[in-house]
Amino acid sequence: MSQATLHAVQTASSPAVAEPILRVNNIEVIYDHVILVLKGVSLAVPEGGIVALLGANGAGKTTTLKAISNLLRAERGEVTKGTVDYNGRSIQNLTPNDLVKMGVVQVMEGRHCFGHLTVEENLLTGAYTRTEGAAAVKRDLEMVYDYFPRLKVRRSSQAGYTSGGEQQMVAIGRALMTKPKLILLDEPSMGLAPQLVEEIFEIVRQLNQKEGVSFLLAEQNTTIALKYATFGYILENGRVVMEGEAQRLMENDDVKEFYLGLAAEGRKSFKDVKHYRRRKRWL
Amino acid sequence: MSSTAVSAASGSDAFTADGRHKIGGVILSVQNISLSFGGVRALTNISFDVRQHEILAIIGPNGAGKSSMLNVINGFYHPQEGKVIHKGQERKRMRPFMAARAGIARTFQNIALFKGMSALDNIMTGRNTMMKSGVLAQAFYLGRARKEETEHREFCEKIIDFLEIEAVRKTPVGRLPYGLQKRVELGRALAAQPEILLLDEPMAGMNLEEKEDMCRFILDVNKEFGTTIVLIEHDMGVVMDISDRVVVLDYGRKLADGTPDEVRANQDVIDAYLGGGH
Amino acid sequence: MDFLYNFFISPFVQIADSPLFFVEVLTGGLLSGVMYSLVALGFVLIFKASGVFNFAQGAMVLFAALFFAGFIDKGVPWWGSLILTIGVMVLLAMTIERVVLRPLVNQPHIILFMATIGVTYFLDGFGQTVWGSSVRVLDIGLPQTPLEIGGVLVNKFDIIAAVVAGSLVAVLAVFFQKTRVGRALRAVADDHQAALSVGIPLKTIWAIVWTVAGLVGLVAGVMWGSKLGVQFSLAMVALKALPVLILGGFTSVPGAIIGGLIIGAGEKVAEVYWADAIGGGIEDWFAYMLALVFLLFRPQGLFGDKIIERV
Amino acid sequence: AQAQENGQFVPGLVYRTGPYAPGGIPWADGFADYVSLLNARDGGINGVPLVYEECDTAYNNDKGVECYEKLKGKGPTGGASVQPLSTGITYALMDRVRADKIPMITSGYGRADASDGAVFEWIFTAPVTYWAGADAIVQHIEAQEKSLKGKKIALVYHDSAFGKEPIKTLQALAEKDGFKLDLFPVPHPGLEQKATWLKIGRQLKPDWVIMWGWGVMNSTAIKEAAAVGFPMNKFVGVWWSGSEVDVRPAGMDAKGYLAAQFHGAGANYKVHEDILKNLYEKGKGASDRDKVGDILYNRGLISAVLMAEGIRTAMTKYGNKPMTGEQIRWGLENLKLDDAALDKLGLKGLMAPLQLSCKDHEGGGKVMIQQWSGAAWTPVSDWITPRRDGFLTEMYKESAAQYAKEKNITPRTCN
Amino acid sequence: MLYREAGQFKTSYAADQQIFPILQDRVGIAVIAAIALGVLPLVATEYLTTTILIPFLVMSIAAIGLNILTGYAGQLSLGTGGFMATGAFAAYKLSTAFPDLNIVFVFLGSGVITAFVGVLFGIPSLRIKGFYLAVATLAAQFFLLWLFNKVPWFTNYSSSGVISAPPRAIFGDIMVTGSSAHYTAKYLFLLVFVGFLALAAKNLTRCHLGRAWMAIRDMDIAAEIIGIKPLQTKLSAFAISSFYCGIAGAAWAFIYTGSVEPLAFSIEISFKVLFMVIIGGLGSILGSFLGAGFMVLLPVILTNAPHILGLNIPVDMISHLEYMIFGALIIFFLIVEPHGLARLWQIGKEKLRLWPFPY
Ligand SMILES: Nc1ncnc2c1ncn2[C@@H]1O[C@H](COP(=O)(O)OP(=O)(O)OP(=O)(O)O)[C@@H](O)[C@H]1O
Ligand SMILES: Nc1ncnc2c1ncn2[C@@H]1O[C@H](COP(=O)(O)OP(=O)(O)OP(=O)(O)O)[C@@H](O)[C@H]1O
Ligand SMILES: [Mg+2]
Ligand SMILES: [Mg+2]
Repeated sequence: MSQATLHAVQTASSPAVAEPILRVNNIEVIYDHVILVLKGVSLAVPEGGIVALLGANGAGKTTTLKAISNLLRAERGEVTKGTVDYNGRSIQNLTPNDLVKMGVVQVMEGRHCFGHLTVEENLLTGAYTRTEGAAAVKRDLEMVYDYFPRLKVRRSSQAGYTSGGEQQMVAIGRALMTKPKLILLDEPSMGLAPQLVEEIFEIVRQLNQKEGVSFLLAEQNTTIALKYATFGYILENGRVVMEGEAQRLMENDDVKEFYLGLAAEGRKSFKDVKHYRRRKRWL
Repeated sequence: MSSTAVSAASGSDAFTADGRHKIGGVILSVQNISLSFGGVRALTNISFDVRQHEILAIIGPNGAGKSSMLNVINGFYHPQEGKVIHKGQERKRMRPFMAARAGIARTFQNIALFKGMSALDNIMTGRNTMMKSGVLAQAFYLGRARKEETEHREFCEKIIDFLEIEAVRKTPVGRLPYGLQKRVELGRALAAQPEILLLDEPMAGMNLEEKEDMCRFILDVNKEFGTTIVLIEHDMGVVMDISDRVVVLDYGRKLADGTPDEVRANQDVIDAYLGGGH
Repeated sequence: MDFLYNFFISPFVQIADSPLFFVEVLTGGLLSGVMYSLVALGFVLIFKASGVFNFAQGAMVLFAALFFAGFIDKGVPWWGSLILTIGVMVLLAMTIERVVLRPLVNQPHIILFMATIGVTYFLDGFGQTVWGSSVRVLDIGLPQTPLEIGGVLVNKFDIIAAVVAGSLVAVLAVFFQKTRVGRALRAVADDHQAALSVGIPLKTIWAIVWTVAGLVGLVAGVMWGSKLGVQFSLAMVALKALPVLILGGFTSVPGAIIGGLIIGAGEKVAEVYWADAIGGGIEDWFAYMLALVFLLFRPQGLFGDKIIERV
Repeated sequence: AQAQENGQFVPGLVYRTGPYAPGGIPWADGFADYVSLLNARDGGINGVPLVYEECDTAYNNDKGVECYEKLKGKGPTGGASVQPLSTGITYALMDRVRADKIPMITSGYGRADASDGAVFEWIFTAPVTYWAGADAIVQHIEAQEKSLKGKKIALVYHDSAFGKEPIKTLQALAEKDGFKLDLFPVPHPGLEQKATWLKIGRQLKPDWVIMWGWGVMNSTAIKEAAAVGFPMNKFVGVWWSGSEVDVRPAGMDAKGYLAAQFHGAGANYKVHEDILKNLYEKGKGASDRDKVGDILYNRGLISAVLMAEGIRTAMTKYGNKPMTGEQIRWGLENLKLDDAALDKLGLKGLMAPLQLSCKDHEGGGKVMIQQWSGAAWTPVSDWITPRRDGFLTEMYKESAAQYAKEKNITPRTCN
Repeated sequence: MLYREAGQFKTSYAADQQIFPILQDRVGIAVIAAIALGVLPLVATEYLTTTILIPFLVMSIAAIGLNILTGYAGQLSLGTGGFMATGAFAAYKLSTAFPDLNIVFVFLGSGVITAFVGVLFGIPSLRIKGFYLAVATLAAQFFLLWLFNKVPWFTNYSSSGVISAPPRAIFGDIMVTGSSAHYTAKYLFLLVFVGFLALAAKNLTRCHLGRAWMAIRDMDIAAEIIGIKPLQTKLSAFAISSFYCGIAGAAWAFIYTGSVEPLAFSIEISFKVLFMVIIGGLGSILGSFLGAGFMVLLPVILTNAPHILGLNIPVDMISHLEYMIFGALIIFFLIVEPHGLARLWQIGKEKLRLWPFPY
């Protein structure tokens, strides 16, 4: 990647210098008034960067993303502390609609397609906030179809009846249709065939480099996430326990062992993993 | 529990060296299944066998028809052509609950837990088919009902320990993170003590560590109870490591069928599915 | 035996020896069915656009009619009252969105359904507090006189109603299927959260739908109002619309009309020819039974979206 | 406050809301106005002020019960007489008033056989019952048609306890006078009657239609009748189907429509003068000035009169203080409203004379037929006396006896 | 930390499977029972008993019934009124046909009869779902009412179509129905009934039948795939739910109003009960009571409030306001806690557990 972005990354971790496109400051999230989930998460996404958000199940990745895109309220959750700034401006009390207009869009975990709409209609709903007129929308639609030829085949069938992976593609394509500047990707690789996973991350890279779209992606597939990301945060039940540039993280032994499965003696077969290895926690 | 496994293993010739049940004869075979929805041909003339005690993986690109295949096996989809032969007898248009009662349990790709219920209750429902006490007995929690409840509760607790979800026993599953939900779902399937266990992408959305645990569970189940396992998974690492045989589907067709190594070597499979990465 | 005769033979005998009367009953039924459709349309709109079964539709019909008639009684010319009432309905829609729907976003449908029942109560109370509970005669000069066409007696008024309903349906159907907003509406119905996530502004969307539903309610209110006089009972026409709704399908605009026709004709014919066999006053439940029978064959109603069953 | 303690408490179970409010409101106004008149003009009854409290039943049975329970305890002597203004509520209260010893006056509604005071000790049906009404209507029709032999009469009725009341009588009469009776139930609320009227107007084509309707059902029926071209002057409604609110929404269609009444229409009676003078001049009226004298208003007024005169009569025996339920019952059973008395009350011509007794809780009230001119109700018959002796009274007895058996009540002996 | 489970360890699953595993809850229940049985009968006036307590109990039964069907089995129903009517008329026929049949059995019998009717109208539920089913159940509502209205046999050929409760006694001489029955006797009789029914419901919902219902409710396809028979389960829900509604109807006719015509069980009742269930909390027995309490009390309070406050508002205005406030409150509660009063109570408890810490 270019020097410029690399520089951005380094500063991202150390605040106050050149403002990143997204800055999350020590936020705390509570569900149902009682369940405390995020206990002060801070992170930053540099302009044109790809930042990975890693962590076990229940660490709070999805919650973090929803806190940013303001989808929490719909889950009876609320941000009780901290701030979220986009381009240096607080976005906590904007509606998701405003955010999308400003170029922040989330791809929700677990698809959430509009079951009764056809695949194509699903994609078109993504263009709801667009104003450049039909032509531009049409072009992007074609773009999405290039990315996911499979969708073109199924374009006229109801999304509710498409396969898991197809739905995942629809969800991502739908987000792309909003012409975003910052995409919050929640588990993009989930349920996708290997080569498709590669493709998706290739798409991410393309958008990032060609169109300068920034990404914050919550991903379980650490290997590939770190391969494409410039910077990474690791979440453990509601706290950031580790952060750093992708390469550095990849070199970190703990990460190697617990997230990449590369123990000293190299990758070992799932068959041989000894049972229920107690996790080493950073707290 | 591995200890018991070992003791089970020792001596008897029904077991392999590492204490697994020896792979036996064909327990379920699908023959020339064709399934289509309106225009979409989800499956065309698919045949393969599932052998007792084996771990069979089904892989293939998205939309290849893997989940549909499982749906056919447990009677949720009714193929236009072909038949499913379970334990030597052909199954005519059967309803899903019959499959369940015949010992075929499964988990789902898009988690299908009972959102309003606690993890424990979800797992208990897995044993509903075995509970017999009548309405009145239940209404006044008389002997039989009480006895049943406690017995089955104990079994479910075993599973809960096994899957390490004691902590969230009483939590409504809706609130659990994705990964744990997948585990609870597995628990629900196990509770039925099935002969055949169909798993649809059990490790989707898990990080490595959790995948390792999940593999462990699957292997242990197979070892412990000799449960036959049919598994859909996109993580080649997992598939190649833990499965005895692999069936590869590609847009409704069967591409290949063999041991992991054979499949890995198969050029069509590489082109259609594995891609450069592997 | 006697029953069997009354049930299986005599109705057809009757039809046979005065076919003209049968035609009359049929047309009468079809036309009054259209009046139901007018109300059913309101339900369809909101269900289709937010998955909410808006119980308040009946109340909205009464509410709109009350205000319209009220203004006229106050001496405002009818077009003036119309404008004012439209204003009121818009206001109402926005209030409902702000006070009821927004806080309940992404809640299960039954909860929203419940909330609309709350709205119903409120509107019933509010409308009557403002305008009182006594009957208001609403005469916007629609002709009431019966006329004979080839020996068949039909009511001018009903024909007008039919035309109105027909055109409403045409417009709305296009709106939903073809326009961008229409698509967004259907998306919202499927998944509030996802709709939010792609930037569909529920706020405006809902305000729009409820306004439109309110206006449809107004039309229905005026029609029914000038038929019965504007009074509390108007709210009850909703009950007549429900079977129409399920028969046509909650999500189908044209379904509302077809459903209305089937129900209307069916219940009238039944009441006239089968009442002797099973006793009169069967209209009430017959409509529902009829709908039920159809549902057994098409659980989503004649034209409703298929209920997606997938694992 | 003074009044509160030692006044006569008067409970008012009315309905100014709900689907039947349009009919309930004028009745309630009439009742309220007469009570206020007594207070304003004569300072109550023999100096005992009346303390009136309304409770809204919305014409709904359990709400009615709740109202009754709420009001029956108030005042020094409790709600010592009650008028539920709904046949449904009447039924719901029947047991309770017996237990509570509170007379229940059901003027022109409720249960006809309750006229048999021997069994229904606590219920008063004065001045007329539905059965009497039905008989009177048939008498009128007979008068028009000379003979009823082979005539076709249709009954369109509200499919409820109220609507079913006349059926028995009409069937008996059909038997007796040899006319053919067809029944057309209309389910509540009665918005939809096309089928019914197509059948009546285009197929059956009866000589007369009698209607036992209430609420929106009435105006709808009249409209539909007109729509199938049924002649209005062959269409008679019971008194609950014969008020302004029923005919006005139907517009000119209703011109010529007939209705049976047990009291006159219009505000040109002495009592109305007083009401206007003592209340409306001072802006204390319950209703709009121009609604005074409406059919239902007058009915409410008359119901109030019956109660008031019952109390007045009771005081002649028990002295001028608030009366208890039992005392009022005595009063009612000894109530005698002859022309002189009516004249004194300024009701001359508004209602027919009547006299109650232990046996007879109906009191021989009369019925007249009125016609809607498009603007007002005008009498088209003089007072008709229902054929009680030898006919209705027998039916009352019979039916009452059965009730007594069911409830194992032993009828008292009147003498 | 007033309310805490901590420290109350369960040594056996049996112990953990008690209805109220937590001590504080058990105490609470005991206290409530004591008040209901011991205190209220002594202090409650006739007005209080007949217009609040009794209807509250009756409606609670109905609410439990509907909650089983809608809250637990997820089958939305608007036929409650019809089923209650069935119960009422069944009870009437039973008690008049067999005059010396004990009233307890009359009630149970009417429940059973209603259960059958319920099953009949439940059959479509196999195919029809959600609001479609709800509207379809209206068919039951209207048809049943019409039936009782039309067929004179049900009312023993009373000309008016109104039935009134024959006087019946328990333990030989304690009148519990009819005009001569004392209101306290009625109340206690009903209370005991409710107690048993509630207990039974609670038990059912936590045994395998209950789990089957909930499974169907939450995801019927998945439920079927893991071996739960949809039709059986749904019908059982309809049967038991109707059983409760039937008894509620009988109690309504025999103990509350004393006489009914079919119209008394009109669609309004169906909705009322539905509110109770939703306001109280779907899938919660406690909720059924809370909901019933809310729905019975609120109107009474609202109608009497002006008097209490010494305001002099005309009755029509009062009941219009009543409507408005009532509607507003429903919405308000739904917004505060969509899962109903029961859930509110639960959250309250959780807060108590954390108290004095916010979370
Ligand atoms: N709607 C909710 N109500 C209550 N608790 C919730 C809710 N959603 C999530 N949680 C809790 O918040 C915690 C974090 O959940 P979250 O989904 O953010 O984790 P995650 O990192 O996305 O896990 P996964 O990788 O499985 O998606 C979990 O422990 C979960 O129990
Ligand atoms: N009920 C249905 N109606 C219509 N089409 C269906 C239905 N079920 C599956 N399909 C289609 O059949 C094809 C196979 O679907 P299936 O879910 O089996 O794919 P899959 O192999 O599971 O893919 P993935 O790995 O993404 O889950 C897909 O194209 C899907 O759109
Ligand atoms: Mg997540
Ligand atoms: Mg799949």
